[in-house]
Amino acid sequence: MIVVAVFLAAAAGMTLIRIVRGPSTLDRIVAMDVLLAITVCAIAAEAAWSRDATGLPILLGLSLLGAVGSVAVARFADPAAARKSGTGVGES
Amino acid sequence: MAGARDRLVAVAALTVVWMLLWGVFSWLTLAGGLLVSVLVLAVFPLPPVTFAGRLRPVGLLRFAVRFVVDLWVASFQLAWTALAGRRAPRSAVLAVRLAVRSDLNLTMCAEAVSLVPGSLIVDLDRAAGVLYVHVFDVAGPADIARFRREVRGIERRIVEAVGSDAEIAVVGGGEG
Amino acid sequence: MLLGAHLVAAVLAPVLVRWAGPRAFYLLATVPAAVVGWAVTHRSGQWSQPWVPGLGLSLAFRVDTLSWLLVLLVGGVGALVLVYCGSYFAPGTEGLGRFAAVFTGFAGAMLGLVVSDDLLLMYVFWESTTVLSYLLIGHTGVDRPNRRAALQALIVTTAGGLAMLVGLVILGEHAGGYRWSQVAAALLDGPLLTVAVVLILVGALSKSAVFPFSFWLPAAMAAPTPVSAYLHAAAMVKAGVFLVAGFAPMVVAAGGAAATVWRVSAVGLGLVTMLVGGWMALFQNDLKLLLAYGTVSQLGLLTAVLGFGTAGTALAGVAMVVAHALFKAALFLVVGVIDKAAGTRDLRRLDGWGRRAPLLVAVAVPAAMSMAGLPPAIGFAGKEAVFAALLDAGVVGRLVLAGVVAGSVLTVAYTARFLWGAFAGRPAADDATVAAGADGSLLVAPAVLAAAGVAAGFGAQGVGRVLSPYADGFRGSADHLALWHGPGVPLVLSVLVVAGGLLLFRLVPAGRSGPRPGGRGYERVMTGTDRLAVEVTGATQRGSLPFYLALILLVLIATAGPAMVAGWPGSTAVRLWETPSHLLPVAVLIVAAVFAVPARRRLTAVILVGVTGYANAVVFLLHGAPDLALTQFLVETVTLVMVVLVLRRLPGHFSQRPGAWRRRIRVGIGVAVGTVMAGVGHLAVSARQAAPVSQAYPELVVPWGGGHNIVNVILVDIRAWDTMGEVAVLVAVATGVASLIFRRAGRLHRRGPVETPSDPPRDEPVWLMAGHTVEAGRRSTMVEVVTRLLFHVILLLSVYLLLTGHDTPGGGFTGGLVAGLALTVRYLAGGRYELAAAAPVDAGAVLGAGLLVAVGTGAGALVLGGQVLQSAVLDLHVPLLGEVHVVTSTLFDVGVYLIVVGLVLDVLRSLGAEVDRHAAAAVAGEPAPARKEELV
Amino acid sequence: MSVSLLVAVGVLFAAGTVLLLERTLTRVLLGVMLLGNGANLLVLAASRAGAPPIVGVADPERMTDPLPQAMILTAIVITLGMTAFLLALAYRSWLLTGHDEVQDDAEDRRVRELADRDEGSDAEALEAPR
Amino acid sequence: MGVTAVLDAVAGLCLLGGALLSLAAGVGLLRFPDLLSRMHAATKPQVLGLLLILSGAAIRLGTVVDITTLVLVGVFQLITAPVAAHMVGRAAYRAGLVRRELLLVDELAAARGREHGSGGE
Amino acid sequence: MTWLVPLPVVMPLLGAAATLLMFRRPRVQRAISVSVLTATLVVSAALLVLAAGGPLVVAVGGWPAPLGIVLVADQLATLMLVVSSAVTLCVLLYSIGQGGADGDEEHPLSVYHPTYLILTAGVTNAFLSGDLFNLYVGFEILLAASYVLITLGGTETRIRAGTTYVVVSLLSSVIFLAGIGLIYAATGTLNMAQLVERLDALPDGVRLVLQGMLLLAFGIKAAIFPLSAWLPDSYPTAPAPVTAVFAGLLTKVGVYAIIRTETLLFPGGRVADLLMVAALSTMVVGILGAVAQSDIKRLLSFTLVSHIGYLLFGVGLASRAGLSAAVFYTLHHIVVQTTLLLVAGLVERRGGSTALDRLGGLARTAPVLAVLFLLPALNLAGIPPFSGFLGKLGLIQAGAGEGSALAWLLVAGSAVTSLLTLYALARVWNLAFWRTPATDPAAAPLRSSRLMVTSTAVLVVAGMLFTVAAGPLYALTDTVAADLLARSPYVRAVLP
Ligand code: NA
Ligand code: NA
Repeated sequence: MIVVAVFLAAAAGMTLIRIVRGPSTLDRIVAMDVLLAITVCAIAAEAAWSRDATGLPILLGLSLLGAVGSVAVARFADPAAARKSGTGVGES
Repeated sequence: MAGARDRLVAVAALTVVWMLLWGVFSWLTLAGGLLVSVLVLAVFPLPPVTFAGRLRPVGLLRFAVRFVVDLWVASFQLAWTALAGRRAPRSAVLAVRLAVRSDLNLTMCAEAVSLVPGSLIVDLDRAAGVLYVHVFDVAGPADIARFRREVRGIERRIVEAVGSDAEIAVVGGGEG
Repeated sequence: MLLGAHLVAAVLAPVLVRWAGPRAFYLLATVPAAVVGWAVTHRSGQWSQPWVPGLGLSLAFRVDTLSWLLVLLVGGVGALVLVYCGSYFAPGTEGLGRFAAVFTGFAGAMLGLVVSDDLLLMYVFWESTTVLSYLLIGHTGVDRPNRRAALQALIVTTAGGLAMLVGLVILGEHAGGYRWSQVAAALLDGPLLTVAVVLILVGALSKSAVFPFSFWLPAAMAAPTPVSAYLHAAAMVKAGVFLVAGFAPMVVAAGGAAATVWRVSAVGLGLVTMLVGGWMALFQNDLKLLLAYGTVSQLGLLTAVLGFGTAGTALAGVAMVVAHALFKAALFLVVGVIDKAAGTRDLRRLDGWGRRAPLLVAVAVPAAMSMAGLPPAIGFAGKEAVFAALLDAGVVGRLVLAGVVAGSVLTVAYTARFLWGAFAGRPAADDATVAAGADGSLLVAPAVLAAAGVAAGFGAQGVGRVLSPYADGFRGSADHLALWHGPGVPLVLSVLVVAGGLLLFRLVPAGRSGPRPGGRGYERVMTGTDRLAVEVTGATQRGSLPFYLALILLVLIATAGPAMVAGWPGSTAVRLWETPSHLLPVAVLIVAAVFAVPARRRLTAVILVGVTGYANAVVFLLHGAPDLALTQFLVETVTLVMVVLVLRRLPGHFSQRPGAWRRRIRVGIGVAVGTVMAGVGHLAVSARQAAPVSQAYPELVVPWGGGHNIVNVILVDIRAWDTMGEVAVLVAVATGVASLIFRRAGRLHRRGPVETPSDPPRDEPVWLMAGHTVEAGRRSTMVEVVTRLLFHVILLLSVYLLLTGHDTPGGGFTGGLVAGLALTVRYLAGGRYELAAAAPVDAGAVLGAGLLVAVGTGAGALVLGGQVLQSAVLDLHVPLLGEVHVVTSTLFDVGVYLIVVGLVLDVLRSLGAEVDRHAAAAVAGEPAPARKEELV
Repeated sequence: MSVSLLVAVGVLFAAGTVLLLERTLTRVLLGVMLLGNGANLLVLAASRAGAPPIVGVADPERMTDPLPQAMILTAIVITLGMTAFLLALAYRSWLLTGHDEVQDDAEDRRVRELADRDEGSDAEALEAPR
Repeated sequence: MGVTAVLDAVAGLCLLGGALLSLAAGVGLLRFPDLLSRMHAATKPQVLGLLLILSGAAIRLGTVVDITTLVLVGVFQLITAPVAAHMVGRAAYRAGLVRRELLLVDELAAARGREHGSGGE
Repeated sequence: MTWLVPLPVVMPLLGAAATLLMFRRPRVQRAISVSVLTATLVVSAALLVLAAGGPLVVAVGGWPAPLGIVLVADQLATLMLVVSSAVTLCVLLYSIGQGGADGDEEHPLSVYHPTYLILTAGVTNAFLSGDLFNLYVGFEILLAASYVLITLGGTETRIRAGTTYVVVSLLSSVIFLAGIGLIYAATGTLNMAQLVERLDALPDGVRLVLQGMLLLAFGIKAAIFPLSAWLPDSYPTAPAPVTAVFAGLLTKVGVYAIIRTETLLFPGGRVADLLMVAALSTMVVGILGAVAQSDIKRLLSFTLVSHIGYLLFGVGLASRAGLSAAVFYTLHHIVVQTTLLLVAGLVERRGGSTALDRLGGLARTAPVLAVLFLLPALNLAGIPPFSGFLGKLGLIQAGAGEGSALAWLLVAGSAVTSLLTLYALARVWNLAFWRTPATDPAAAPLRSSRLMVTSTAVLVVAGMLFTVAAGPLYALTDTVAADLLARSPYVRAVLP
């Protein structure tokens, strides 16, 4: 179990690095998605470990709605204008 | 009458979800599920989903098994690439034209293709029924051709699992 | 009492004046006349009624010799001046009604002042006279000098008054009461008494325009002449004299340092004032100003004499009070007559009025003789008595006498100048317009006053007898008052004074323009105050939000920091972590928070802050708070969407960061705040001794609250009152968001679904209600289909969370958030038309309905006889379905659910749809700020 | 209270403070959010970690204190509302001025300038003697 | 007894595999050169990883109530993850965040070029 | 009769819900608001009468103290309730008279009514709450509503000013919340009556920290120097009725919280000197600010800050006389400050501005307005016989009774502040009411409706009533002060 925790922790750490480093907002969004997925994993793993199901409703919420944030960002990314001004998603 | 069928399907599907949420299979849950589903559908109406096909257990199973296998294989390939792989693998953006042009089919294929590692839907063209897929780790034209085949295979299995007879005919004809 | 009559009269005055014009003054004059009538028949009396016992303030009145005398003067002079006003003002003069009201009110206040038995009540009237005199001096306020003089008088006398108030409080608090008798009976001693005495004296001197407060009085001559006559002869300034006279017996009897200070100040300053005022009067060309300086001088004399504190000086002093009131009022009124007739008060331009108006001279001369201290007027008797009393008062007395004599010389001199200036000379031949002379009716009042002065002179012995009870309050005995004492030193002095005065008058050149009213000190103090105000305000009121916040945080550091260090527990068992698994989310949280600070892109910062939020949620979960975790996850998602909705319009980068040192300061403050908060957190937790109240909850929630999830039972039952307030907060902010975004208030209706999308193209399968309205480039079939499939599922989940919350994590908040996110998904997939189609209701109505349900549930319990927000648990047996467990607090949760949905819907309508519309309008050419950068 | 939570509280407050002291309203908003999270954690720290406070699932002895949770939940939702409002404020500010920076108060600046020039107040100037 | 132990072991393996895949995702996210590659790394091992961990949890928890919930979680994740990936991927492609030199073929560019005349890339 | 206790909160909230549902029908909204606030006033008055027999305590939801939330209607709370609901009612009438309907950008009524009612509910909740966290919620309610009201119409100045207000308030809320968290951490309870005993048991250092946090949070809301500078920057820009009700009430809620917590939770005057120093600097800096202003609304905002110093002075003395005077002065100040700002609104409509350099001659052109300004202005300046004088007198007496050097300094400071208040207001009179303006006001004056003038006049008269009824009122505040100092009546009522 410790191994599981360490793996997940390492994954989270690397994801966090990507969030901090970017370089683009979409990179960060992707990384945040991954972080949420890792969180889901961690919660489920914790539930499995402790045989405690109280966290499961959280998983329902996360799995159904966790992506809404990144969809919102992606939805309002305006590539045309971004390209025009030269300061779009790709900039760090 | 098609509308009524669609609505019944919707209520049934939602009731199933409701019962799964509660995890209790009792008359009370069933009644509650029916009530809430009807209520939700009445308060927030949406255009009915016209589901022309029907569920085919064999096709469904075949799709599921193949999907899981694909998932495993591709996942570990990708994981391997990530953990130990070379730097900067090449990729490609491919256009794949589907045989059945319904939105539902388009979406289900897109979902399935997306879920299988190594491919990502970059765009889709509903009028032409084309998926634009970003494919990871492509070495050459052979890979490209293989990939197109894979996508069509996925489509066929999906249609065989849930499609109407007419659609199955289309896929069957389009194969090859 | 008669005070009430004054009040009523004052209130009615404007009405009367409007109705009867200046003749109303005659009617008003009956009120003070009635006072005189009362005083003639009653020599003493008292009446009291508690007012504010908690402050020792009572409506206590009493009349003794001193106050009786002043009642007489205040009422008599008041009545006469009002009569004078009746002829003085032309009908239709602007602001006459107001003037009449204020004047009558002033007379009443003055009356109240002298008959108050309660020192605080006296202060009440004292300040009333100040304020009313401000209004009288300012008059119509059109002229700048009037306004300035009024303000000056107000500030100076109020300043003195406040000092006096403090002095009075010192005495009263010691004595345990504020009656004159109480204070006198339990007089304080020691240095505090000295302080009190000085403070009271400051009040008295400022009111009486004694040095160094003299300057306001001459300036106040800007007021209409009747005002000057009353305020500055009989009324306002006499208040100070009255106070000196009132306190003198007490203080002098107390002896010690206080008495010495009292004597030195009152007498010394009084003499200085007398001399300086007299000297200034001598050089005035404006008759009114001349009289005003004369008043200053006389008030100095009165203060010195009354403050001296022997029986003799006391009697002489009150006699002089009578004299001064009579002659000064008369003379002012005479000047008014001249001014009105001649159109000027400048003695250089007045010529030959003695011949033109012999009656006027007949009135003026006796009054002037009283002023100069010539027989047979009361002024002579008074002055003689002063000389005599001072002669009897040892070395100090003689020293004072020397001053008084010198002052008297000046008095004679300026009196001469007055008479000469007003009446001497030959009339100019062409001056026909004013030749009619003075209006006879105007002369009634001054004539009566002058006659009274002479009559009092002849009846000096009677006056003395009547006033002597006052002098009995002092040690020693007073000579009786008389017009003729026989030859003696006082008479010699009187002769010398007259001679010297006339000589001095001859020496002063006539046409020299006199010195202007002083008050440079006052000016300096006031401009200094103003400058100080500007400097202090400029230094503290920076107008900068970061500055204010930094100040608050510094106060936090400065107060909590040292207290924390002081209270640091000696030894506590500190755990490194709650559980080891805490460390991961905590680490993520820390890293994200730290990197959020320097981020230059808005979205980067937003995402990093979002990550801290998610990490926080995990901490909650690990801590044993699944409800919190669920809520935090959902809230964080909703927040991210909201932020993105706004940020899509804002520039992508933050503008320039502040300079390095500013940044360092900020970081410094931040680190300090963080340290302090963590420190106090440790401190508080280690101080815990008692078990928390929540320990009782686990066994109560099921039987009382009908639920297993304690947190939810707390929210909807145990502390539902909090939740009710919290949803009110949400309703308010939702309303606010809409009011900020919908540019015109009328467009608030757009919170409702006013827009109906166009029909979708025929040939296309329809997934959403308005999916086709999204511009082609942004549409995605995949998104539309999935939204279509999942929308109802999400709603189902929200209902599930709502219903199950009482027993497992969930509840109205989370349910509402999920439902709100369902709407968000619709909006993201199909745009603003889709949102309108998804929720065809007004967001405000949803909020209102939710609030109604939530609060109504609470109120319903009240109506049903329970406690507000009390819940009931019902276990029903339904055939076929089995046991149904219903808790009424679920209904409350439904209200909460609706409000949260309403909030999200409102935000989507505002920050989503309406901002879309702004953007579309901007594209269409409506002027809007240009976007410099895009969102991502 | 454990050191890890203390540190988290401290960092959240520190970072929140620095952002709060900025002029850009977006940053201020983020600062408020961080401070809110910090305060929530501080409240949470009043209780020891334990089992979720759900009767029947966990032993009451092992349960963590539910009362701070209720407080935090209220605070979270209130902060959500405030965030929405601040965002609207930032947007409105941008709409009107083209940026979301908090400017200094104009009246205060005027008084400050008077102070710098060693002058009296405007009101005083109006009635100054001539 | 034996059954429980076996189930626990299976569950443990599932968890371990899931964690490993998550780790791989993290590594890929960090190592891959451009956004789209990183997205492959990020979203895909996640799907299987998540499913594995959910299965592990289902085995460990073992009650109907929890299993149904976990099934729903899995299904929801399978449906929503591709949508998010699609939206981000589309935005990335349109924003030009694709490293062209790494692309062997770009049929979308060709299609867009046809559509917009010379306007495309 | 305890069922009456929650009504001052519940009724406005129900009213808010109803007005939200009726948002398209301004007339109905008005009718609802007026009747709800009238009912609140009546209930408050009834509670005041009932509270004379001892505090009325309600355990909300039937959860007995200290388990749940209690509402405590003691004499202090009910006094505040009566005065505040009277003031809110008058201001409501004034704003209705001011008119403005949807479509008028400055005064969107469909937002105004619900928000105003929520504000009222927040204020009453803060007064009634016997639970520390619920006090926080009460504050949040009134703050949230105030954020909306202060930015009403969304003009540039209002946004700028509103931002300052909102952000500072948010910081104070964070500090308050953290303070509550710490108090709970240290004591395990939120019930104020129970906190009495549990806080007493804490080590001094910890108590001091907790006290400091709460004082800081309330000090910001009450606008105590140096936490006060935000106020004059934000209040004056809002619509007149909003400024009026903010100035009159919101800071007083902070003061109320200070009085309540300092006497009940942290007695013993450990920070008395600190409070006194703060009081002095608040008075002096505030009034100097007023002197430096040339706009009536801003000037009044500074006098507001300054006079908070008076209240703090009384609290700092921590004696019965001091508290009694502070409570009395608080009640007085609510009414008079509100009145003056309403008058400022009338002035703005009559003269087109509140800037002194643009006004003039109002005493001649608008004599009624002149009277309406003069009386409360004198009252504020503490001119007898008005209530401002009585309150100030009480404070000076209490200060003299205490007799320490600092107390004497404050007595002097009070006197100076009073004088400068008079100076500032007299200057307003000189310039705006007496002086003939150099130029004609550019904008045609807006007519003030009869309702506006009447409601202002009612408040002016209410201010006078404080003088007439000062005897019984002061006796009441005296018993309030005694109860506050004794603490036991409160504790016994809540935890029998
Ligand atoms: Na209950
Ligand atoms: Na707040």
